[in-house]
Amino acid sequence: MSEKKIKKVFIEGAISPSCIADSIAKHSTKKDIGAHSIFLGQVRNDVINDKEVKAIEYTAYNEMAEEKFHEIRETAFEKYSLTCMHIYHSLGRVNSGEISLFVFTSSKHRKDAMEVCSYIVNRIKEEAPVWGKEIFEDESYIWKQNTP
Amino acid sequence: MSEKKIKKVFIEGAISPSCIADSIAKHSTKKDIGAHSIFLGQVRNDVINDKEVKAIEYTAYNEMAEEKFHEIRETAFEKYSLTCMHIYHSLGRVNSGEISLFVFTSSKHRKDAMEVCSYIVNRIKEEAPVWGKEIFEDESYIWKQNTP
Amino acid sequence: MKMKILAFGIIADITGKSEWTIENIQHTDELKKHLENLFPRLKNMKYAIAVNLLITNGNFELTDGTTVALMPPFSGG
Amino acid sequence: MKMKILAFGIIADITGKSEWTIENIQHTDELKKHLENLFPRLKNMKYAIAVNLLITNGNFELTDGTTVALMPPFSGG
Repeated sequence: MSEKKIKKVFIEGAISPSCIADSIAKHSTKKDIGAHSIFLGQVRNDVINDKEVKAIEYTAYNEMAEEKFHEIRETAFEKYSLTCMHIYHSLGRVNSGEISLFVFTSSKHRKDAMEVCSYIVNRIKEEAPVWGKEIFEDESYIWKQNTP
Repeated sequence: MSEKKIKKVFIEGAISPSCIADSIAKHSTKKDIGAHSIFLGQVRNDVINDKEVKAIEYTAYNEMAEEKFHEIRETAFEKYSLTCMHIYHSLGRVNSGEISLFVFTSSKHRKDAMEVCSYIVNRIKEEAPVWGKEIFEDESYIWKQNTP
Repeated sequence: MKMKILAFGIIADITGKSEWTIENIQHTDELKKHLENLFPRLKNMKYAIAVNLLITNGNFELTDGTTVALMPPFSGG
Repeated sequence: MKMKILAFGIIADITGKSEWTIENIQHTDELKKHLENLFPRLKNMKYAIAVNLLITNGNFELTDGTTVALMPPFSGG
Protein backbone atom coordinates (compact mmCIF):
# COMPACT_ATOMS: atom_id res chain seq x y z
CA MET A 1 0.00 0.00 0.00
CA SER A 2 1.17 3.49 -0.66
CA GLU A 3 1.40 5.98 2.18
CA LYS A 4 -1.33 8.29 1.01
CA LYS A 5 -3.88 9.12 3.68
CA ILE A 6 -7.13 7.31 3.07
CA LYS A 7 -10.28 8.85 4.56
CA LYS A 8 -12.68 6.50 6.26
CA VAL A 9 -15.78 5.95 4.11
CA PHE A 10 -17.51 2.91 5.54
CA ILE A 11 -19.69 3.15 8.59
CA GLU A 12 -21.56 0.34 10.29
CA GLY A 13 -25.33 0.41 9.70
CA ALA A 14 -27.51 3.28 8.49
CA ILE A 15 -26.35 6.91 8.15
CA SER A 16 -28.45 9.04 10.50
CA PRO A 17 -29.96 12.44 9.61
CA SER A 18 -28.16 13.92 12.64
CA CYS A 19 -24.81 12.76 11.24
CA ILE A 20 -25.69 14.60 8.03
CA ALA A 21 -26.67 17.72 10.00
CA ASP A 22 -23.34 17.61 11.88
CA SER A 23 -21.49 17.39 8.58
CA ILE A 24 -23.36 20.42 7.21
CA ALA A 25 -22.87 22.44 10.42
CA LYS A 26 -19.10 21.88 10.34
CA HIS A 27 -18.91 23.77 7.04
CA SER A 28 -20.20 27.07 8.45
CA THR A 29 -16.60 28.03 9.27
CA LYS A 30 -15.60 27.61 5.60
CA LYS A 31 -16.88 30.93 4.46
CA ASP A 32 -15.58 30.72 0.90
CA ILE A 33 -18.15 28.00 0.19
CA GLY A 34 -21.23 29.23 -1.67
CA ALA A 35 -22.87 25.93 -2.64
CA HIS A 36 -23.24 22.45 -1.18
CA SER A 37 -24.62 19.49 -3.08
CA ILE A 38 -25.70 16.37 -1.21
CA PHE A 39 -26.74 12.98 -2.51
CA LEU A 40 -28.43 10.46 -0.22
CA GLY A 41 -29.15 6.87 -1.19
CA GLN A 42 -32.13 5.45 0.70
CA VAL A 43 -33.10 1.78 0.87
CA ARG A 44 -36.37 1.13 -1.01
CA ASN A 45 -38.98 -1.44 -0.02
CA ASP A 46 -39.20 -2.86 -3.55
CA VAL A 47 -41.55 -5.77 -4.04
CA ILE A 48 -39.82 -8.68 -5.82
CA ASN A 49 -41.78 -11.88 -6.55
CA ASP A 50 -44.51 -10.68 -4.15
CA LYS A 51 -42.09 -10.19 -1.27
CA GLU A 52 -41.21 -6.81 0.17
CA VAL A 53 -37.60 -5.79 0.78
CA LYS A 54 -37.15 -5.09 4.51
CA ALA A 55 -33.44 -4.25 4.49
CA ILE A 56 -30.26 -4.34 2.49
CA GLU A 57 -27.15 -5.93 3.94
CA TYR A 58 -24.00 -4.43 2.44
CA THR A 59 -20.64 -6.14 2.19
CA ALA A 60 -17.54 -4.77 0.48
CA TYR A 61 -14.05 -5.68 -0.57
CA ASN A 62 -12.91 -3.10 1.95
CA GLU A 63 -9.29 -2.76 0.95
CA MET A 64 -10.08 -2.28 -2.73
CA ALA A 65 -13.08 -0.04 -2.00
CA GLU A 66 -11.04 2.33 0.15
CA GLU A 67 -8.50 2.60 -2.68
CA LYS A 68 -11.29 3.24 -5.18
CA PHE A 69 -12.93 5.91 -3.00
CA HIS A 70 -9.54 7.56 -2.64
CA GLU A 71 -8.99 7.54 -6.40
CA ILE A 72 -12.49 8.96 -7.06
CA ARG A 73 -11.76 11.66 -4.50
CA GLU A 74 -8.42 12.62 -6.10
CA THR A 75 -9.88 12.71 -9.60
CA ALA A 76 -12.85 14.80 -8.46
CA PHE A 77 -10.50 17.41 -6.97
CA GLU A 78 -8.47 17.46 -10.20
CA LYS A 79 -11.46 17.74 -12.55
CA TYR A 80 -13.67 20.19 -10.63
CA SER A 81 -13.26 23.37 -8.65
CA LEU A 82 -14.06 21.85 -5.29
CA THR A 83 -13.58 23.06 -1.72
CA CYS A 84 -14.66 19.98 0.25
CA MET A 85 -15.93 16.50 -0.32
CA HIS A 86 -17.13 13.70 1.93
CA ILE A 87 -18.31 10.19 1.12
CA TYR A 88 -19.95 7.82 3.59
CA HIS A 89 -21.26 4.37 2.72
CA SER A 90 -22.97 1.90 5.01
CA LEU A 91 -21.81 -1.66 5.66
CA GLY A 92 -24.01 -4.27 7.30
CA ARG A 93 -27.77 -4.05 7.62
CA VAL A 94 -29.72 -0.92 6.62
CA ASN A 95 -33.53 -1.08 6.88
CA SER A 96 -35.83 0.25 4.15
CA GLY A 97 -36.37 3.99 4.60
CA GLU A 98 -32.86 4.40 6.03
CA ILE A 99 -29.88 6.00 4.32
CA SER A 100 -26.91 3.98 3.08
CA LEU A 101 -24.94 6.47 0.96
CA PHE A 102 -24.06 10.10 1.70
CA VAL A 103 -22.03 12.14 -0.80
CA PHE A 104 -21.39 15.78 0.13
CA THR A 105 -19.58 18.25 -2.15
CA SER A 106 -18.93 21.96 -1.58
CA SER A 107 -17.69 24.65 -3.95
CA LYS A 108 -17.66 28.37 -4.40
CA HIS A 109 -20.38 28.19 -7.08
CA ARG A 110 -23.37 25.92 -7.59
CA LYS A 111 -22.45 24.43 -10.95
CA ASP A 112 -19.25 22.80 -9.67
CA ALA A 113 -20.85 21.44 -6.50
CA MET A 114 -23.75 19.85 -8.36
CA GLU A 115 -21.77 18.42 -11.28
CA VAL A 116 -19.08 16.84 -9.12
CA CYS A 117 -21.66 15.31 -6.78
CA SER A 118 -23.35 13.57 -9.67
CA TYR A 119 -19.95 12.49 -11.05
CA ILE A 120 -18.97 10.93 -7.72
CA VAL A 121 -22.28 9.13 -7.18
CA ASN A 122 -22.14 7.60 -10.67
CA ARG A 123 -18.57 6.42 -10.16
CA ILE A 124 -19.39 4.88 -6.78
CA LYS A 125 -22.35 2.97 -8.22
CA GLU A 126 -20.26 1.68 -11.13
CA GLU A 127 -16.85 1.13 -9.60
CA ALA A 128 -17.00 0.60 -5.84
CA PRO A 129 -16.69 -3.10 -4.92
CA VAL A 130 -19.76 -3.16 -2.68
CA TRP A 131 -22.60 -5.66 -2.79
CA GLY A 132 -26.12 -5.32 -1.46
CA LYS A 133 -28.22 -8.27 -0.39
CA GLU A 134 -31.94 -7.46 -0.43
CA ILE A 135 -33.51 -9.18 2.55
CA PHE A 136 -37.24 -9.97 2.66
CA GLU A 137 -39.63 -10.28 5.59
CA ASP A 138 -38.99 -14.03 5.89
CA GLU A 139 -35.19 -13.38 5.91
CA SER A 140 -34.80 -14.93 2.46
CA TYR A 141 -32.76 -12.71 0.13
CA ILE A 142 -31.62 -11.91 -3.38
CA TRP A 143 -28.48 -10.08 -4.47
CA LYS A 144 -29.26 -6.54 -5.54
CA GLN A 145 -28.66 -5.33 -9.08
CA ASN A 146 -28.02 -1.65 -9.68
CA THR A 147 -29.92 0.12 -12.44
CA PRO A 148 -27.43 1.76 -14.84
CA MET B 1 -55.32 34.72 -6.83
CA SER B 2 -56.28 31.21 -7.79
CA GLU B 3 -57.21 28.70 -5.15
CA LYS B 4 -54.27 26.38 -5.61
CA LYS B 5 -52.47 25.54 -2.41
CA ILE B 6 -49.16 27.37 -2.20
CA LYS B 7 -46.49 25.83 0.02
CA LYS B 8 -44.59 28.16 2.28
CA VAL B 9 -41.05 28.73 0.98
CA PHE B 10 -39.74 31.78 2.81
CA ILE B 11 -38.40 31.51 6.31
CA GLU B 12 -37.02 34.32 8.44
CA GLY B 13 -33.22 34.23 8.81
CA ALA B 14 -30.81 31.36 8.17
CA ILE B 15 -31.83 27.75 7.51
CA SER B 16 -30.38 25.60 10.31
CA PRO B 17 -28.69 22.21 9.81
CA SER B 18 -31.18 20.71 12.26
CA CYS B 19 -34.08 21.88 10.09
CA ILE B 20 -32.40 20.06 7.18
CA ALA B 21 -31.96 16.93 9.34
CA ASP B 22 -35.65 17.02 10.31
CA SER B 23 -36.63 17.26 6.65
CA ILE B 24 -34.46 14.25 5.79
CA ALA B 25 -35.74 12.21 8.75
CA LYS B 26 -39.38 12.77 7.73
CA HIS B 27 -38.73 10.91 4.48
CA SER B 28 -37.83 7.60 6.15
CA THR B 29 -41.52 6.63 6.03
CA LYS B 30 -41.59 7.10 2.23
CA LYS B 31 -40.05 3.75 1.43
CA ASP B 32 -40.43 4.01 -2.34
CA ILE B 33 -37.76 6.73 -2.36
CA GLY B 34 -34.30 5.51 -3.41
CA ALA B 35 -32.48 8.81 -3.91
CA HIS B 36 -32.49 12.27 -2.39
CA SER B 37 -30.69 15.25 -3.87
CA ILE B 38 -30.10 18.36 -1.77
CA PHE B 39 -28.77 21.75 -2.74
CA LEU B 40 -27.71 24.26 -0.09
CA GLY B 41 -26.78 27.85 -0.82
CA GLN B 42 -24.36 29.25 1.76
CA VAL B 43 -23.48 32.93 2.19
CA ARG B 44 -19.84 33.58 1.19
CA ASN B 45 -17.57 36.15 2.82
CA ASP B 46 -16.49 37.59 -0.53
CA VAL B 47 -14.09 40.52 -0.42
CA ILE B 48 -15.34 43.43 -2.54
CA ASN B 49 -13.25 46.62 -2.76
CA ASP B 50 -11.21 45.43 0.25
CA LYS B 51 -14.27 44.91 2.45
CA GLU B 52 -15.48 41.53 3.61
CA VAL B 53 -19.13 40.50 3.28
CA LYS B 54 -20.48 39.76 6.76
CA ALA B 55 -24.07 38.93 5.84
CA ILE B 56 -26.65 39.03 3.10
CA GLU B 57 -30.04 40.59 3.73
CA TYR B 58 -32.72 39.12 1.50
CA THR B 59 -35.90 40.83 0.41
CA ALA B 60 -38.46 39.48 -2.03
CA TYR B 61 -41.57 40.40 -3.92
CA ASN B 62 -43.31 37.81 -1.77
CA GLU B 63 -46.55 37.48 -3.65
CA MET B 64 -44.87 37.03 -7.02
CA ALA B 65 -42.16 34.79 -5.59
CA GLU B 66 -44.66 32.39 -4.02
CA GLU B 67 -46.42 32.15 -7.40
CA LYS B 68 -43.09 31.52 -9.12
CA PHE B 69 -42.03 28.83 -6.63
CA HIS B 70 -45.41 27.18 -7.14
CA GLU B 71 -44.98 27.24 -10.91
CA ILE B 72 -41.44 25.83 -10.69
CA ARG B 73 -42.79 23.10 -8.41
CA GLU B 74 -45.62 22.14 -10.79
CA THR B 75 -43.33 22.09 -13.82
CA ALA B 76 -40.75 19.98 -11.97
CA PHE B 77 -43.39 17.36 -11.15
CA GLU B 78 -44.54 17.33 -14.78
CA LYS B 79 -41.06 17.07 -16.30
CA TYR B 80 -39.41 14.61 -13.91
CA SER B 81 -40.29 11.41 -12.11
CA LEU B 82 -40.36 12.90 -8.65
CA THR B 83 -41.72 11.67 -5.31
CA CYS B 84 -41.19 14.75 -3.12
CA MET B 85 -39.78 18.22 -3.35
CA HIS B 86 -39.20 21.01 -0.84
CA ILE B 87 -37.85 24.53 -1.31
CA TYR B 88 -36.88 26.87 1.51
CA HIS B 89 -35.41 30.33 1.01
CA SER B 90 -34.32 32.80 3.69
CA LEU B 91 -35.62 36.33 4.03
CA GLY B 92 -33.90 38.94 6.18
CA ARG B 93 -30.34 38.70 7.43
CA VAL B 94 -28.18 35.59 6.94
CA ASN B 95 -24.57 35.73 8.14
CA SER B 96 -21.66 34.43 6.06
CA GLY B 97 -21.24 30.69 6.61
CA GLU B 98 -24.99 30.27 7.11
CA ILE B 99 -27.45 28.67 4.71
CA SER B 100 -30.03 30.71 2.77
CA LEU B 101 -31.39 28.24 0.21
CA PHE B 102 -32.42 24.60 0.69
CA VAL B 103 -33.76 22.59 -2.25
CA PHE B 104 -34.61 18.95 -1.55
CA THR B 105 -35.80 16.49 -4.22
CA SER B 106 -36.57 12.78 -3.84
CA SER B 107 -37.17 10.11 -6.47
CA LYS B 108 -37.09 6.39 -6.93
CA HIS B 109 -33.79 6.58 -8.85
CA ARG B 110 -30.77 8.87 -8.58
CA LYS B 111 -30.84 10.36 -12.07
CA ASP B 112 -34.24 12.00 -11.60
CA ALA B 113 -33.49 13.32 -8.12
CA MET B 114 -30.21 14.93 -9.19
CA GLU B 115 -31.41 16.38 -12.50
CA VAL B 116 -34.54 17.94 -11.08
CA CYS B 117 -32.64 19.45 -8.15
CA SER B 118 -30.28 21.21 -10.53
CA TYR B 119 -33.23 22.32 -12.71
CA ILE B 120 -35.01 23.85 -9.72
CA VAL B 121 -31.94 25.65 -8.35
CA ASN B 122 -31.21 27.19 -11.75
CA ARG B 123 -34.80 28.37 -12.16
CA ILE B 124 -34.85 29.89 -8.66
CA LYS B 125 -31.63 31.81 -9.31
CA GLU B 126 -32.93 33.12 -12.63
CA GLU B 127 -36.62 33.65 -12.00
CA ALA B 128 -37.42 34.16 -8.32
CA PRO B 129 -37.93 37.87 -7.49
CA VAL B 130 -35.53 37.89 -4.56
CA TRP B 131 -32.75 40.41 -3.93
CA GLY B 132 -29.67 40.05 -1.76
CA LYS B 133 -27.93 42.98 -0.18
CA GLU B 134 -24.30 42.18 0.71
CA ILE B 135 -23.52 43.86 3.99
CA PHE B 136 -19.94 44.65 5.04
CA GLU B 137 -18.37 44.92 8.50
CA ASP B 138 -19.08 48.67 8.67
CA GLU B 139 -22.75 48.04 7.71
CA SER B 140 -22.28 49.62 4.28
CA TYR B 141 -23.65 47.41 1.49
CA ILE B 142 -23.87 46.64 -2.20
CA TRP B 143 -26.64 44.83 -4.06
CA LYS B 144 -25.62 41.28 -4.91
CA GLN B 145 -25.32 40.13 -8.52
CA ASN B 146 -25.78 36.44 -9.27
CA THR B 147 -23.25 34.67 -11.46
CA PRO B 148 -25.07 33.07 -14.41
CA MET C 1 -57.28 55.94 -12.51
CA LYS C 2 -54.86 54.90 -9.76
CA MET C 3 -52.06 52.36 -9.76
CA LYS C 4 -49.83 50.99 -7.06
CA ILE C 5 -46.07 51.06 -7.67
CA LEU C 6 -43.71 48.68 -5.88
CA ALA C 7 -39.93 49.14 -6.03
CA PHE C 8 -37.37 46.50 -5.06
CA GLY C 9 -33.63 46.23 -4.43
CA ILE C 10 -31.48 49.05 -5.73
CA ILE C 11 -34.52 50.68 -7.38
CA ALA C 12 -36.12 51.29 -3.99
CA ASP C 13 -32.80 52.86 -2.92
CA ILE C 14 -32.94 55.22 -5.89
CA THR C 15 -36.61 56.16 -5.56
CA GLY C 16 -36.31 56.39 -1.78
CA LYS C 17 -39.53 54.44 -1.26
CA SER C 18 -40.77 50.92 -1.87
CA GLU C 19 -44.51 51.52 -2.36
CA TRP C 20 -46.54 54.48 -3.61
CA THR C 21 -49.51 55.40 -5.78
CA ILE C 22 -49.54 57.11 -9.17
CA GLU C 23 -52.41 58.39 -11.30
CA ASN C 24 -53.29 58.84 -14.95
CA ILE C 25 -50.44 57.04 -16.67
CA GLN C 26 -51.59 55.02 -19.67
CA HIS C 27 -48.90 52.43 -20.29
CA THR C 28 -45.56 51.13 -19.05
CA ASP C 29 -43.43 53.16 -21.50
CA GLU C 30 -45.04 56.36 -20.18
CA LEU C 31 -44.43 55.17 -16.63
CA LYS C 32 -40.74 54.55 -17.36
CA LYS C 33 -40.34 58.04 -18.85
CA HIS C 34 -42.14 59.55 -15.87
CA LEU C 35 -39.94 57.73 -13.35
CA GLU C 36 -36.71 58.44 -15.23
CA ASN C 37 -37.55 62.16 -15.17
CA LEU C 38 -38.06 62.02 -11.43
CA PHE C 39 -35.06 59.71 -10.78
CA PRO C 40 -32.46 60.16 -13.54
CA ARG C 41 -30.28 57.29 -12.20
CA LEU C 42 -32.96 54.88 -13.44
CA LYS C 43 -31.97 55.69 -17.02
CA ASN C 44 -28.85 53.57 -16.75
CA MET C 45 -30.49 50.78 -14.77
CA LYS C 46 -31.55 47.41 -16.05
CA TYR C 47 -34.91 46.50 -14.58
CA ALA C 48 -38.00 44.48 -15.41
CA ILE C 49 -41.58 45.66 -14.97
CA ALA C 50 -44.25 43.31 -13.67
CA VAL C 51 -47.93 44.19 -13.98
CA ASN C 52 -50.17 42.25 -11.62
CA LEU C 53 -47.40 39.71 -10.93
CA LEU C 54 -46.59 39.07 -14.60
CA ILE C 55 -43.38 40.33 -16.18
CA THR C 56 -44.14 42.50 -19.21
CA ASN C 57 -42.44 42.39 -22.60
CA GLY C 58 -42.56 45.65 -24.55
CA ASN C 59 -45.12 48.34 -23.88
CA PHE C 60 -48.09 47.35 -21.73
CA GLU C 61 -51.37 49.17 -21.12
CA LEU C 62 -52.15 50.09 -17.52
CA THR C 63 -55.64 50.07 -16.05
CA ASP C 64 -57.17 51.28 -12.81
CA GLY C 65 -56.16 49.27 -9.75
CA THR C 66 -53.17 47.50 -11.26
CA THR C 67 -50.00 46.87 -9.29
CA VAL C 68 -46.77 47.67 -11.11
CA ALA C 69 -43.48 46.31 -9.76
CA LEU C 70 -40.05 47.70 -10.68
CA MET C 71 -37.55 44.87 -10.39
CA PRO C 72 -33.76 44.98 -10.85
CA PRO C 73 -31.97 41.70 -11.76
CA PHE C 74 -32.74 38.97 -9.23
CA SER C 75 -30.04 37.79 -6.82
CA GLY C 76 -31.66 35.21 -4.59
CA GLY C 77 -30.35 31.82 -3.51
CA MET D 1 3.27 -21.11 -5.02
CA LYS D 2 0.25 -20.10 -3.00
CA MET D 3 -2.46 -17.58 -3.70
CA LYS D 4 -5.30 -16.25 -1.62
CA ILE D 5 -8.78 -16.33 -3.15
CA LEU D 6 -11.52 -13.94 -1.99
CA ALA D 7 -15.14 -14.40 -3.09
CA PHE D 8 -17.85 -11.77 -2.77
CA GLY D 9 -21.62 -11.49 -3.10
CA ILE D 10 -23.39 -14.29 -4.92
CA ILE D 11 -20.04 -15.90 -5.76
CA ALA D 12 -19.35 -16.55 -2.07
CA ASP D 13 -22.83 -18.13 -1.89
CA ILE D 14 -21.93 -20.47 -4.76
CA THR D 15 -18.47 -21.41 -3.51
CA GLY D 16 -19.70 -21.67 0.08
CA LYS D 17 -16.70 -19.71 1.39
CA SER D 18 -15.36 -16.19 1.13
CA GLU D 19 -11.64 -16.80 1.58
CA TRP D 20 -9.34 -19.76 0.87
CA THR D 21 -5.93 -20.67 -0.49
CA ILE D 22 -5.04 -22.36 -3.77
CA GLU D 23 -1.74 -23.62 -5.13
CA ASN D 24 0.00 -24.03 -8.45
CA ILE D 25 -2.31 -22.21 -10.80
CA GLN D 26 -0.45 -20.19 -13.42
CA HIS D 27 -2.89 -17.61 -14.66
CA THR D 28 -6.45 -16.29 -14.29
CA ASP D 29 -7.89 -18.31 -17.20
CA GLU D 30 -6.66 -21.50 -15.55
CA LEU D 31 -8.14 -20.36 -12.25
CA LYS D 32 -11.52 -19.73 -13.87
CA LYS D 33 -11.55 -23.19 -15.44
CA HIS D 34 -10.55 -24.75 -12.12
CA LEU D 35 -13.30 -22.93 -10.22
CA GLU D 36 -15.96 -23.62 -12.86
CA ASN D 37 -15.18 -27.33 -12.60
CA LEU D 38 -15.63 -27.23 -8.84
CA PHE D 39 -18.67 -24.91 -8.96
CA PRO D 40 -20.52 -25.35 -12.28
CA ARG D 41 -22.95 -22.49 -11.51
CA LEU D 42 -20.04 -20.07 -12.03
CA LYS D 43 -20.10 -20.88 -15.77
CA ASN D 44 -23.20 -18.73 -16.25
CA MET D 45 -22.10 -15.97 -13.92
CA LYS D 46 -20.76 -12.59 -14.88
CA TYR D 47 -17.86 -11.70 -12.61
CA ALA D 48 -14.66 -9.69 -12.62
CA ILE D 49 -11.30 -10.86 -11.30
CA ALA D 50 -9.04 -8.52 -9.36
CA VAL D 51 -5.40 -9.41 -8.74
CA ASN D 52 -3.82 -7.50 -5.88
CA LEU D 53 -6.66 -4.95 -5.89
CA LEU D 54 -6.53 -4.28 -9.65
CA ILE D 55 -9.25 -5.52 -11.99
CA THR D 56 -7.77 -7.68 -14.74
CA ASN D 57 -8.56 -7.54 -18.44
CA GLY D 58 -7.99 -10.79 -20.32
CA ASN D 59 -5.66 -13.51 -19.05
CA PHE D 60 -3.32 -12.50 -16.23
CA GLU D 61 -0.30 -14.35 -14.83
CA LEU D 62 -0.45 -15.29 -11.15
CA THR D 63 2.58 -15.29 -8.86
CA ASP D 64 3.26 -16.49 -5.34
CA GLY D 65 1.49 -14.51 -2.63
CA THR D 66 -1.02 -12.74 -4.84
CA THR D 67 -4.57 -12.12 -3.72
CA VAL D 68 -7.25 -12.91 -6.29
CA ALA D 69 -10.77 -11.55 -5.80
CA LEU D 70 -13.86 -12.92 -7.56
CA MET D 71 -16.36 -10.08 -7.86
CA PRO D 72 -19.91 -10.20 -9.25
CA PRO D 73 -21.39 -6.92 -10.56
CA PHE D 74 -21.30 -4.19 -7.91
CA SER D 75 -24.50 -3.04 -6.24
CA GLY D 76 -23.51 -0.47 -3.66
CA GLY D 77 -25.05 2.91 -2.93
